Amino acid sequence: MAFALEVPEPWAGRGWKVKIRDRERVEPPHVTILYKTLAWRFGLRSEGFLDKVPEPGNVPIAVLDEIRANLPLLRTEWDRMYPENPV
Amino acid sequence: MAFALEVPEPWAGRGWKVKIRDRERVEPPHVTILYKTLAWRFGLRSEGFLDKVPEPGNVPIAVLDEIRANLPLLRTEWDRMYPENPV
Amino acid sequence: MNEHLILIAPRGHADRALSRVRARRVRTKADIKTTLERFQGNALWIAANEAALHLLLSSLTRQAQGDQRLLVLHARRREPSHYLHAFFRHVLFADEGIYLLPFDEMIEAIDSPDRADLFVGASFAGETDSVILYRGDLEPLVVPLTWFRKRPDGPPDPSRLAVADFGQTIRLGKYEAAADAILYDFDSDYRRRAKKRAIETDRSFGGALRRVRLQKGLRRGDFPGVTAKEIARIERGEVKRPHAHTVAAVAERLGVSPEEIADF
Amino acid sequence: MNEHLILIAPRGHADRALSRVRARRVRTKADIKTTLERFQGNALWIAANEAALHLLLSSLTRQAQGDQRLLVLHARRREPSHYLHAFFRHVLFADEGIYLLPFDEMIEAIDSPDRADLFVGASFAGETDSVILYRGDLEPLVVPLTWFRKRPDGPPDPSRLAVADFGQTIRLGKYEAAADAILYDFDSDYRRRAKKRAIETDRSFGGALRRVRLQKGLRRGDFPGVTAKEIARIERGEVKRPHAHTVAAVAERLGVSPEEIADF
Repeated sequence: MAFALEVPEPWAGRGWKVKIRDRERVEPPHVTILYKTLAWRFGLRSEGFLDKVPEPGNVPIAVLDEIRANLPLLRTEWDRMYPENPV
Repeated sequence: MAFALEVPEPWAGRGWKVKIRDRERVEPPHVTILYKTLAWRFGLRSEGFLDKVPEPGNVPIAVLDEIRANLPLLRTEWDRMYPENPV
Repeated sequence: MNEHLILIAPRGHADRALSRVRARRVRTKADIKTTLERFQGNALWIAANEAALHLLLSSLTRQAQGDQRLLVLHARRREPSHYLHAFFRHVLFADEGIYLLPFDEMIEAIDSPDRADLFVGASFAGETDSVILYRGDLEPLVVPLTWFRKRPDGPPDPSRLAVADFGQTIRLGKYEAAADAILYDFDSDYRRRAKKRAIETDRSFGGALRRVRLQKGLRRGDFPGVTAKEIARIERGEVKRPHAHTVAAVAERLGVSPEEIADF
Repeated sequence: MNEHLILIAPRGHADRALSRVRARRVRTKADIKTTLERFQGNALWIAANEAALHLLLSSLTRQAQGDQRLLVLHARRREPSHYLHAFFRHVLFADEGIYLLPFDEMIEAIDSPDRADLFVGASFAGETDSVILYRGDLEPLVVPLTWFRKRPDGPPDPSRLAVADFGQTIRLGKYEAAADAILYDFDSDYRRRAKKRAIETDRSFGGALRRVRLQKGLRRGDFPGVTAKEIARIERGEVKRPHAHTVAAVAERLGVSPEEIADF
């Protein structure tokens, strides 16, 4: 079952999501920030964005803060779902 | 209704047909000799083949003789079907 | 034509009628998978019987690179067609209001190097009063019913649509139309090839105008703004370079572009 | 993506949700006919409601030159699909076992310049245990069900197939797969683009091998004829130029060609 981090309001209500889905590109370990048709991969090792596009600056700070505050939980979830490629 | 000339045996039995169909290329007036996937246009004015391909020499002489023997009938049929472009 | 012919011929289901078809044969799931994976070109696949269709359906897991087409001669089961359309650019089936050539004629037509100039299937689309014709490479061609002109003996009858004469004739009841005439009118590439085959053609603008006018069933007096006399003079070559506005008016009435007239 | 968007928007049937879509609008039969006749490029046509579909069906009499595609968001009536396939290269309909994005998400996805990298529809093909996914340009992509790997929580459930997150997620029950991961595995062009977007990637052969191995869910010990130790040394870059026969053996097990490994 895909894992979804609870995103603070007002961002959740506006459609921002943070997920680890059951089938992601595996390497490197990451969470995906989703907003409408856009997605940002955020590395669980590097604690930074993995891609230049879409523009990382467009992700709300509050969403990023929530991810950073929950890194241990997210790493545990990743390792549970992807034991062959743990953080 | 399409017009079909009776083709002599053994050619009719082998699948040779001579037709004026209800919708043909109009100009010049002609009959069409059909054999399997091939067709030859034979001109009702020129009394000769209209196309170089397929090879005119492959049409049985007996079929051609039958057409030549029935030119008045074929011309009448053409004029009936294509009054806008008579022979 | 440039597409390869691939005949799905599962072992133990030989069909003598098919033995003469010049095609690559695939006999097993592995054959089909390999062909789909490795084959880069365009291909026309033929499933001639239920076993062949079944083998194909159970082997389709990977999309091929090129343009793949599928002809199914066995009356279809109820596979959802969108599944086949995910793999094949064109799919032609033996039923669903689609009339195919009789089996023996179909085999001859498909085996012909000129199969794209033969019609192997037809279907009447009542919504817009048009007939969909399928060429031997499965490319569809849409012809308005009005193109089949009434004759003194009676009108074309789309409820009795059929393909005959090895793909060279379209039947609508007792009414028959030549594939040659249809292609000449609707496919400019065919028209070019057909003109090359002709032994002797009046290549002048006037000659072309006469041909297209007759093709469209119009009289010299049918061109608003241009007199019958003027049309006759152009057709006889007495006016070698008609005014651009005359050509435009004539083309408008013929339903072709001004440049296209000389093509006929 | 390079295809134009054409929205069929009959007068008197405005839909506020569609007003923001950046598309050319055709409103009448004459509009549609002109567009089909004059338009040479590739286009994605959208019929969002019954009136739009009806207008389109009654206007289709001439085939366009380019590659035309049709998305119908209104649940279909029983038009025979072969009629639409005579005009459109790909046709995607709202029912028949096909699951589309919810209407609002669909509008956003189609309006995106990256629509070809989003999935707007999905269908399960039980015959071969595969899932057909439709990209935003309606191009189908076939994914074997086995690609969706079992997780500790339970297997993917194809009977509960859906598209979610504006085309970025495929759902099979509670199981979710990223569109990104699917495209990365099945579309080498997407893979190239995705690698370009990456901020920092180990571009070595070893780095690529590690990515594709993990992508395929294999351990270092899973390569017959090559020891886990050797795989580790290649991945760490200690063996810069592995033997051709080692690369061949590894590629065989990964299910890719030897040249493809470096692509990942």
